Amino acid sequence: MKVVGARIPRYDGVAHVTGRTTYVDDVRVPGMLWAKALRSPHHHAAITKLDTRPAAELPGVHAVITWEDVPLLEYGHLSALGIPADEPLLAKDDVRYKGQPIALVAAESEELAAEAVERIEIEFEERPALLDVRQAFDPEAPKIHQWGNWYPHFEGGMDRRQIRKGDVAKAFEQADVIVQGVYRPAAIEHAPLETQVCLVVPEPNGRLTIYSCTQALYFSLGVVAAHLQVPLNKLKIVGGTTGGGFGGKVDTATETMTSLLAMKAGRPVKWRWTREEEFLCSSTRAPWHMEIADAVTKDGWILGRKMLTLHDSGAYARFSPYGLTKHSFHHTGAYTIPNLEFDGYVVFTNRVPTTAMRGFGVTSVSFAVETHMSRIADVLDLDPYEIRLRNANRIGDTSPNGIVYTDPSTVPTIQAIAEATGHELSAEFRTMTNEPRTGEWLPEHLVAQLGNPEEH
Amino acid sequence: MAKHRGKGIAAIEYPTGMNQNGDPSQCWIKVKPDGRIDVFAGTADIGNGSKTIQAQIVAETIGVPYDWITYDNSNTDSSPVCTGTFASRATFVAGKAAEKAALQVKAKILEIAGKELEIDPADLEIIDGEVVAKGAPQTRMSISDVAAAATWGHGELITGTGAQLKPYAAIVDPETGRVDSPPHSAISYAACAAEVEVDDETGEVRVLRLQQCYDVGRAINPTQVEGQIEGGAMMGLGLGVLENCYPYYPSVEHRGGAFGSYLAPGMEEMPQIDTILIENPSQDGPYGAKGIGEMANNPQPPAIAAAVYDAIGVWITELPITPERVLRALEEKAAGKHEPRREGKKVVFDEELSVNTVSSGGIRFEVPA
Amino acid sequence: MATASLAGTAATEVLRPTSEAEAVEAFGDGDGVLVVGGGTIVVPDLTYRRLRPAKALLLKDAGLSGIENEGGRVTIGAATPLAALVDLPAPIGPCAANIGDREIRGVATVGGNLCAGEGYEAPRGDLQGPFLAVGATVRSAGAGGIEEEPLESFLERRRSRLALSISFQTPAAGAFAALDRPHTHDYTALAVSGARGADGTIRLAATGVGWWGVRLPSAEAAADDPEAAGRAALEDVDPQDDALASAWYRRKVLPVLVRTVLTELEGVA
Amino acid sequence: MNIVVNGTAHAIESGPLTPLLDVLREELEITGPKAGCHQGGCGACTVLVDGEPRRSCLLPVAYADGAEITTVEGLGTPESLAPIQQAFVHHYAAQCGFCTSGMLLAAQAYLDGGGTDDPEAIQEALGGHVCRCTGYAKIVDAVAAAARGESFDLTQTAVGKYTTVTTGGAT
Repeated sequence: MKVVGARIPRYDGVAHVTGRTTYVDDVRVPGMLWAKALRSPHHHAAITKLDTRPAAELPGVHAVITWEDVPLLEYGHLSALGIPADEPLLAKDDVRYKGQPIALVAAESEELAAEAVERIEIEFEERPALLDVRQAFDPEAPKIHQWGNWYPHFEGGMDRRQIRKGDVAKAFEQADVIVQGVYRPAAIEHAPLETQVCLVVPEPNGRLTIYSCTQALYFSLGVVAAHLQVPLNKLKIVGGTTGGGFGGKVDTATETMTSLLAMKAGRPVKWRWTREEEFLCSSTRAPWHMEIADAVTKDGWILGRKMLTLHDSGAYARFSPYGLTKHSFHHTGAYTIPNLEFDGYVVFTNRVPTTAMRGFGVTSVSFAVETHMSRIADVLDLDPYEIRLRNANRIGDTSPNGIVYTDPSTVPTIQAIAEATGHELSAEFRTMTNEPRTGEWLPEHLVAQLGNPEEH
Repeated sequence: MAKHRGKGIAAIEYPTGMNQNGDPSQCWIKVKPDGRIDVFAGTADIGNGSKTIQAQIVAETIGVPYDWITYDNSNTDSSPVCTGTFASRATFVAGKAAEKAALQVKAKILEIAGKELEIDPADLEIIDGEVVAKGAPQTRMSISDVAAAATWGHGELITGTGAQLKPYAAIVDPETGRVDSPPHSAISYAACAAEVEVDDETGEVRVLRLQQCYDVGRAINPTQVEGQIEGGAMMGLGLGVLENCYPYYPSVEHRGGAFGSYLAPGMEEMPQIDTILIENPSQDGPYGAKGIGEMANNPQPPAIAAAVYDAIGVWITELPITPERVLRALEEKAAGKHEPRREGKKVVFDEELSVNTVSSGGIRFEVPA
Repeated sequence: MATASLAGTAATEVLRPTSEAEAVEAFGDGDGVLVVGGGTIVVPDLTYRRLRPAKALLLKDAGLSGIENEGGRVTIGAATPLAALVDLPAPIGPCAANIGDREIRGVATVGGNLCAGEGYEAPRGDLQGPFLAVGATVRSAGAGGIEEEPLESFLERRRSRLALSISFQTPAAGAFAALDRPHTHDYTALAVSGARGADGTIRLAATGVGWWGVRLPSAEAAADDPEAAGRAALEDVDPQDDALASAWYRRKVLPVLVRTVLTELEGVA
Repeated sequence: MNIVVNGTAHAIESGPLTPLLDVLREELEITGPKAGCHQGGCGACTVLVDGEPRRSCLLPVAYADGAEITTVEGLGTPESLAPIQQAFVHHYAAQCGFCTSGMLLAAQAYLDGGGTDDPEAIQEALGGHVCRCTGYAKIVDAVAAAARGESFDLTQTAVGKYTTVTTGGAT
């Protein structure tokens, strides 16, 4: 093999370093209009009045859209998986986060569009906001979502993602020590250097050409087609070159609304978010609340785990149910724990909806599980490398949801780091492998969880 | 009044492709009359380098030089379905589709060449852009000639398509979370050691060094893998000690609306980053590759948290580990309030953060004694 | 012609004086006039429509740039870029070097920094601290004509004045301490400047603990004992929360920086 | 107002307060400089103004009146890359590429000023530029290599300075 494994330069490297790569904002078409959005100034409020006429009447304004202009107002990020939708493309009766789009204007210049937005007459009746996921379940918590304060549509009508494996009660009974902790990673802005942007050109044949920074051309194609209620051949998404994404550009944040403006104006329209909009109005990585209790033996075997996760979804569901499920499947980290009881909730709050970001669903649980592991090692006065190696995933072990591991590398990666850092491992940990468990590596509590890797 | 150093370790795993599958990627390839190869796929390159990776896979699979490949992912008219560039799937899933399409192209080239050379295609192979008879290397035909023969002689288009899909793994048991088929077809692993320096008066944490090992399955392009890992390391450093959309979470006050008030890592925070790649091949990925793009920012925060504990003896489990959180934790420690509660065999940390403290009558986290 | 600028500047009258006298006249009483020094603070505010001035006064060609040193008395023109200050003695040089990056320092001006927008979400005027510490005076124009006054009083009314120059006597010793966070990206959360005059008097000032730079008179009074001075400094400030740091944290760290500065001053003969 | 961009003179119609970035991108349709923030915070718009690196989003075009501007398009062409552009290709210093043109011009100014391969000096010179993809390591390597006057193989990328590859399976 010569090409695979070779250090070939980027396919688009020369274009990047000469400024020739064409990003969406670099596309030039004649007659283009600029879009600007009216966004909610409140975290939670009813919309009591909305009059866009003063904006529409401004000379140079060619289109104004509100929720009334959207053929299918609610289409969820996970609708393709049969999961119901909860978020209107443009706010209708109420706003549930500061920055939520309510109306858009397309005008001859960006300045004029901004001026037109300022002319829209709107009134609100503020409502109490819910911000702390831990208080969402309290009887006196404000009700902020049509489905209740947490997502109720998991399989079987469940209001939470559950994992049950083995016998947790027995594990905690047998434990020498139970270590309990709480872990709370923060909301993170994707902050790609290219902000959200799209340009929609109505074509003479009735199609729309959508220049998009999406990370997912076909996913966005489906989302726009659904909102517009048109077949896929009415739309052409042009993209494939994105100025950074990190998960935030799977949201299809601009394409549909800009398409509606272009259709209404009959002219090309560009909507480019400012950096401030990107920071304050675009979706973020979710903040998570995780509580872990581990049943541990004094020599460092983890017999069982109980875990509660509250996933701060922000105002709407978006991808959060997917993210929480992924989170639950990986809540044992790189280790094999045979007895599990996991409960996770997607909780709504009055902040910008959270979405996928690099490591979606797992970055959070990796932080929780690994910090917890270090704590357990400290509480038991054990070597932090060796307690990890002891519990490491091995070939033939099973995941929280019963999948058999076929190529786990917890063992060699930790051994490599031990060697690199000069951390001395005792002989048994230095020489162990990821091969199926036998002998001292197969204590009684791990026998029942074993699966057959050949059947995977 | 001092700076303290500490070390920490973390080990992680991460799935490749969408968690429950059901996420197709497709590729189609056509060969020009001179043998040069056009690849069409719908995979957005968000900087991850998927254009390069898929072009490499196609060149390797067919057996032609890399610079014979043009790659077009520019629009949904010419490119077939790709669910998208997320879930670390651009190499693992979309790259596999490219490999499959390339295998079809290779078979078609050998079929046409077989007709021209009057040799069973099974007895032909492709080496460096030439079709060569196995065991009789003097019998050969360039792919350019094969493509010309297909176009002008046989009236055929050399083309290939490939689609990669693992069917959606439905959760059949909402009680236990069990699925009806394996939801992730490869898992990648990594370990990370962090070294930090903590100023116990200002609370500032500096990450001095990150040593990381990733099982990448197969490094299709080692430089691009390093690029993902180094970039991920800085993003992980941001998660660990800098970045926060809501500095007063759960409050929404004082959000930063500029790079001046949202602390994305800068060049001056860059620690020494050492990267070790292990190639433990996956069963399903192209050439054994796994996906490591996303996980690259996962191991640093817990390694940093453990290193901070090693340095100053306090556990900070709310991210990021800001100077303020360091000072507050040190103050609690000095007041004897940082120790976990011990009750029987229970060792309970962070009670002030728990739902058991903060919720009133809503939700509880019950742990058997 | 296409324009991507959000700024509503088409209606703004742009004034481009070519001398100090022209600048003073153009500024008048300052009513409705936006002064553009280097533009690093006000241009984004124009772009984001937070400023929509009737008039904009561009200082670049007004001849207000330059540094003069006459027997230790240093005078800096208001339109002097920060890059020209980085080699000045502490606390001014190190503070200037800590602002933005090379590109920002190349255009941002002393006057713009002294007149920076107030408050915790805005970029602070980092140089206010060191200039307070060296007892600088500001020469400015506006209603009532050209006046020279101590920086303290100028800061109170800086939004209605056109800064022309700032002067100070080079201190016998100076020191500057700021939080060691990634400064090229974030605004300064907290910094302390100190200077010892020829007569041995110590002056201290801070930025990041109030709406603009403040003197720390209580700390100065206790300057003989750096620890005590650090604690005393808390009496002089009223910090608030912002995106970078809380009031709690600022109060916690201010004494550390005051002590650091005083200790450094002690060490400088 | 008049400016010279990459050797070509242009009469400017935009208002004097219009940021140079918007003049370049929208009036002159020179799109190499990127609008990453319009706040001066990211460096994606950096160009050379009379040889000095400047955030073009912060500079009213009136302040560039009469100046010679160099954008990434003026550094080198695909057929004839400047050494710093070659260094970025060889060292894989660009991923998504959106920060790259600003980064390149800051690097060019650093090199023009006699910058060395000292990593700390490079970090100081380029430290105001945000890159969210690379983690900066390969950017620093590229600038250092260019400062050393190395020549660059554009058919393959450099081996990472601190990388070990263990091939052939883990167990």
